[in-house]
Amino acid sequence: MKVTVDGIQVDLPAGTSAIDAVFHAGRDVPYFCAHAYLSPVGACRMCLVEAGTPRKGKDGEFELDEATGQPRVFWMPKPMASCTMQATEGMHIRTARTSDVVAKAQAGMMEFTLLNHPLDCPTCDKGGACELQDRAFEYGYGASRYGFDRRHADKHYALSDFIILDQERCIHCKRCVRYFEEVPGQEVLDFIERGGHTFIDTEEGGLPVGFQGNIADICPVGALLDNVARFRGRNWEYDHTPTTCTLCPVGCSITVDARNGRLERVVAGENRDVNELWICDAGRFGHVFATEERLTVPLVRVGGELREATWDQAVEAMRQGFLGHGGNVGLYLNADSTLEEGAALVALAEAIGTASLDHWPRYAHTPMSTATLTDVATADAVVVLGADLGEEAPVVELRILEALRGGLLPPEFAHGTAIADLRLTERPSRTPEKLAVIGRESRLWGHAGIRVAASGPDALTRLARPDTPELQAALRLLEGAGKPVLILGADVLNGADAAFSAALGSLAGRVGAKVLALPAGANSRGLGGLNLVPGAGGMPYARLDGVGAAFISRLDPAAQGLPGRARGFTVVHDTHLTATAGLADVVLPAVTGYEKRGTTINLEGRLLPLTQAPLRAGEGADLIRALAAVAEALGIRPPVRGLRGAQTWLEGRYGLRLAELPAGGLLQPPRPAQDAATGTAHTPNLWKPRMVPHPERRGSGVLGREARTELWELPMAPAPRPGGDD
Amino acid sequence: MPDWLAALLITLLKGVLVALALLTTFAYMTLIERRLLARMQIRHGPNRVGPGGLLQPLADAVKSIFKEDLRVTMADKLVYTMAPIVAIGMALTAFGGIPAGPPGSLFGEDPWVYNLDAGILALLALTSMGVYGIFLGGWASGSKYPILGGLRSSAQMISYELGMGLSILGLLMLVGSTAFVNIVEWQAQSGWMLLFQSLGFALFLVSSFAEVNRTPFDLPEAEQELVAGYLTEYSAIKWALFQMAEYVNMITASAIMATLFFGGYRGPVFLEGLIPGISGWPIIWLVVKIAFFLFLFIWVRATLPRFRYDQLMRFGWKLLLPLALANTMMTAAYLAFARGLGLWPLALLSLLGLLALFAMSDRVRVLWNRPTGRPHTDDALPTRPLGGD
Amino acid sequence: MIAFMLLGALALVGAVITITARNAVHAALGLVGTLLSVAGLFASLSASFLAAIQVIVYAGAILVLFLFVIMLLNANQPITGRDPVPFVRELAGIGGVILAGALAIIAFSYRDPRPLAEGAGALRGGTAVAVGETLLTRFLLPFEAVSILLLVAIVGSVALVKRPVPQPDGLTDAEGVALPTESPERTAPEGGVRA
Amino acid sequence: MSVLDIAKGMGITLSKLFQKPVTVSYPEERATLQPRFRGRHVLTRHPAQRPGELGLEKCIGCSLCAAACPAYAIYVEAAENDPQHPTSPGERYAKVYEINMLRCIFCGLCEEACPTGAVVLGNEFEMADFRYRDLVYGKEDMLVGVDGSLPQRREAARSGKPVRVGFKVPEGARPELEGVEYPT
Repeated sequence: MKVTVDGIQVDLPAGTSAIDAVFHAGRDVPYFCAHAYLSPVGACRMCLVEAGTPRKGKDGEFELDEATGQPRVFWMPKPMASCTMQATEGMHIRTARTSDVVAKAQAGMMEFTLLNHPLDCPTCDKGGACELQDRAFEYGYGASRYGFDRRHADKHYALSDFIILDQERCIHCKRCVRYFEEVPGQEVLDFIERGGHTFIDTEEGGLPVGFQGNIADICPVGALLDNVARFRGRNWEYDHTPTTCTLCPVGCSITVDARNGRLERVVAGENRDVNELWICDAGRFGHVFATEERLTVPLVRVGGELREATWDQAVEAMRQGFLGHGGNVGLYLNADSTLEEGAALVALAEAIGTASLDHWPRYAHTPMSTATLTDVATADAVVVLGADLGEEAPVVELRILEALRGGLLPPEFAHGTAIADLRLTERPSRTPEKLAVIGRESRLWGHAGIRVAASGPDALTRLARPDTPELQAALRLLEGAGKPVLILGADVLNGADAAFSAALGSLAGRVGAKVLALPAGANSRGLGGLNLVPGAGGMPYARLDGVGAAFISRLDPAAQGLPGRARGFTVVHDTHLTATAGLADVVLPAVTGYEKRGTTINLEGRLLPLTQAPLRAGEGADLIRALAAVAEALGIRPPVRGLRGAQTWLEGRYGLRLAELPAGGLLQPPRPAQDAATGTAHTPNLWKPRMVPHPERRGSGVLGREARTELWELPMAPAPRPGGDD
Repeated sequence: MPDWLAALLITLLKGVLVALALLTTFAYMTLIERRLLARMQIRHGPNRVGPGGLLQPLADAVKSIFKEDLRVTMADKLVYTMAPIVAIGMALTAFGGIPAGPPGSLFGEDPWVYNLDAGILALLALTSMGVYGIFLGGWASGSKYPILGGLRSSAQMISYELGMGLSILGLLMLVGSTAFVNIVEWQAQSGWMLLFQSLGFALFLVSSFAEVNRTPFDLPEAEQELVAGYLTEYSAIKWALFQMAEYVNMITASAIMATLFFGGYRGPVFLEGLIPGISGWPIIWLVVKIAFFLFLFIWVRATLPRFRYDQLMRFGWKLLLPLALANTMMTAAYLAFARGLGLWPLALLSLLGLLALFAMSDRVRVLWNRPTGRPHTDDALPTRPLGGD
Repeated sequence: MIAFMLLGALALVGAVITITARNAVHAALGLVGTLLSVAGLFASLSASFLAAIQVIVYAGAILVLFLFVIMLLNANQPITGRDPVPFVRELAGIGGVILAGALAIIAFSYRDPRPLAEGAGALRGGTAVAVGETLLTRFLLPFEAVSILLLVAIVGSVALVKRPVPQPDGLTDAEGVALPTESPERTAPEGGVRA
Repeated sequence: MSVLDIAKGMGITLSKLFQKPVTVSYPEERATLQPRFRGRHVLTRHPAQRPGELGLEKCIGCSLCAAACPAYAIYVEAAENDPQHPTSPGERYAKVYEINMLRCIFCGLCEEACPTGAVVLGNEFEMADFRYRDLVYGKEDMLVGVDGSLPQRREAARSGKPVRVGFKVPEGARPELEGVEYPT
């Protein structure tokens, strides 16, 4: 299909919207309401273009222009909204660049849009990253001709704990309304009143928890704002670090916004294969732990009390503590650690000769996953078995809902994801009969056509040999589908073993289903692949009191009701003074997942890069460096001394090339998982207590004048007291 | 006490006294220069230390002495340390040969520290050694700007020493002696040498400015282009020694000019009519004349900008040296062929030469303002639009 | 006598430094020391005019020029590595032997230089008058010969240094483009900037 | 530049020698400044609602001054106003407003950038101090009504005398400097 935009001819697939044709040709059109993953509605009328098509005569041929011999273009009498107009064969499009009519129409639209806008950009958190600001600058007149009072409405009140609404700033693009209806399938927000009195609000008494934060991202103006990041900084002041979220195994792409070493905001990044453009509320708002009450220096127990120390003192204390334990040392790390950190730990364990190494959370046995998230989104039948997706992997829930909506993945153009996908419709019809949920009640039940209450690993056997009509319906759904996907959660995986894996394999093979077993931790799949589990005679994490000395990285067994100390000597490497750290002999400061470089493997086996955000972490060190300190204390040369060394180690042993990953990550072939008893069950819980933001606690990072400038003052003889005669 | 020991002690005492006098003069010279410059620029100048700023030299001295003595890594240590000592040593020594009065007028002793027959020649030799201080200081600093300053100063010194020496040849021919006392006494007999050698005096004055590195010839220490030239790497007392040498050289140059052209330690004879014997007062007259020339030095500094370096060299070689030669030839010719006419026609001749030079000064200027040997290629030069970039 | 011994020793020390110093500037300074010591010797012999001239001309001008060139060419680096001239050591050895032989011959065949006694007598006192008279009467011819030699040297060096002025091909000087004299429209104002 | 010109120049310098110097003996006498002289910043306030009260601060903590600052001398941290006792009109105010006077180049771009006219460059320039930390001026040092700079106020507190600024502005402070008065 040939389309001409401002004289540039582009070749496009049929069904493309005119706005995508314009952007594909490298031209620009302002727009507010269109959005890549939402249905086009033509609400804002900014994307006006002039369009014209050739006409076919009675003979079925294009009518030709006598002068040129080319097909004659019949221009539409008025500018058209390009986001809702489909480009057709031979269409001609003129943007504001070549058409004065369009330029004037767009400027006029901008004038209307700004008619009631309060223009409080200096106070608005969106200022600097505001689409309305940018487009008004690029396409507006610069001054309004309407001198009357502006409409007044409710300003800055909280829709929920996380979202602030300013009705005056709203330009009625309806993105937020469509988002809730189309993506998480929740009808909560809507336009109220009509005409100039229209405003956005909810009658539900708040917004549903789960995915509400995304509306702050997609709002083109400052009407819906992130309450956690409210007034924390201006958009141009943030250091933007694109990285990967490590709170759950999905591995969403996020951008970490930091200012002055404090993490102030997390916004979603786009990864078409993983999270599209949506992240969950925990990932967006649950970041406050990265800046609050952090451990910044090592602590050493002196006389029964933890005292601040230097790293040298900590290493010396560890040297004393490890004496006499020989190889009887346990090494435990959190399953959201990177592959490189895992490699460093495995290499050190081999150097010490200990079999007690473990990561947590994990399952004793994880069946092989073969499905990707794209498989989930395009499946024609999904059976969720024993999973509470809201706690385990929230974005998988969105991908399932995408499958119920028709499994339409937006096309890609030269400018990226299509801005207006005309196949998407407002208030889409869903097909709940394609989803079966077997397990405890969860948020997904509301969308499922088949709901079975079940628990434990026998849910699978019951599905294979259905004993109730609902289970029979679920099995029929699987058997009748072309591309079914079976999703397994913690409830069934906690008790899984090799027999379970075999039963699953036979069922999946029989119905032709792909399997997605949700890993317990963010990088459990990667760390399991490194065989980072207790070997013969080694103590698993749950029995770390069985080893003589233990090194525990960012785990809190004491808070889980597990033994919090090794028999003899305990080193804890953590970002906060947790209950376990309170029991330890030496506490080393750690860094959060936002401050790491490295690689993680998400639930579908995709390698995703982590980058380091500039956060103030004191003397906190990542696991690789902490393990180097441990190795020094043990008197051995650390086998892996840095990120590059860990990557070389991984490449040498597993052939993983981590140095240059493509932007969207790299899918790894599934690997058979290890068997190693855990000794305890994993209960998924997304929101950890430290992640809950307390606005009243989010004080200024600025200290008093004395403390603030002490660090960068020149060493001087005793500083003169203010007021003294210097 | 044997005679020779007494003579030695007295000479030593005189030397020490002269050195002290010179250094004190130097110290207050800095203050006076700063105050005068300030007043010529409608400012006050230093007036904070002591009454009217009178203790400023003391404060400066204390500061110079107690400042940290920098050690430059790339410096040639021995030469670096020796250079200021050479400079000040030569400067102080040079003054000792200037008579402050007739023989035996200082409590029965001669009012000079040493007396060489060579007189003015010995002084020229000593001052020509003074350039080593600057020159070696610049080289020994082991740094770029100082060595540039050193090179400049050596080239300048050589160039202007020639003109300086030649410009007094006429004078020496007239007197027939190089000893200062003889020159002064000759002037007491025949009138100030200024009258008979006005052209020579003008040349000598200009050369003196160049020799003591004063504006407009202070290129070795040009702040704008060379970051103070040979002084860049010096600090504290070594720096102060260089400054001392400059000012002592200034005083010496003033004294030489006074002695050679302005009757030296003798006052003007016509004042005898007012106060009999006034022209014979020792020392006073010399001091007055020195003070006048020092003021001239300051005055010129307050007025004239610095030469460009190529102008400086062209001025020295193309104007000063030929004129000095011409002056010598003229005087020699006069003495050889027209001695019988007395001295006044020579005075007239010299004055006419000077006036002609002044009258032609606009045309003569081309000599040092026009670069030679290179055709004007302005048209071929890449042009750049005016205004900043 | 004491002064003579002291100055002689200083002159020798300076000469040794001149030869042995690895740094060209130090060598030149050693030479300055020697020259100054010789000037001192002159002075101690009451030849103050000669002493002054020695200092002015040699120490004050010629060696300054030496140093100038050394510094300008940055030739003060220590000489290391192989000698650039072949057989320089051998040649130097031969020269040294010849010099030593000549010195020996002079020393052993020393006699009072009679023909110069007259000049020495005339120079007694060493004032400018005496020196001038001697040079321009008794030794006029050698004096003029030397001055002509110097003149030739100066002319020769100027000829060597002068850069050829490029001439347009096929044009005689008369036809060539004359260097523009100061044309009025080109005259920059006083202190005007010339790029 | 003939000799005559040199003589003329010498004559000028000599005549200036006898002229009265124009120098102001600064600490003893007040220096005369023009109103447009750019010195230490002042954070202005809106007019008070009732006499005797302090007006609301004009600064709304928008950080535009920090963005405009070429020397990165300004640091702003905003917070939400307490609706009962607002610090500034609107929802947002500057909780922390600091200017590092050591970095500041007094270019006035912050003043140009300010949408509310809150930060204005006053005429005070006497800020020399001994420690880095004392040259980071906060709101308490710059809000209108604060006389003198930090060292001057310290000296005044020590000696018990009011702050004496060392300059005068005969034409009075600029109109933008609401509520600021300088000696005339």
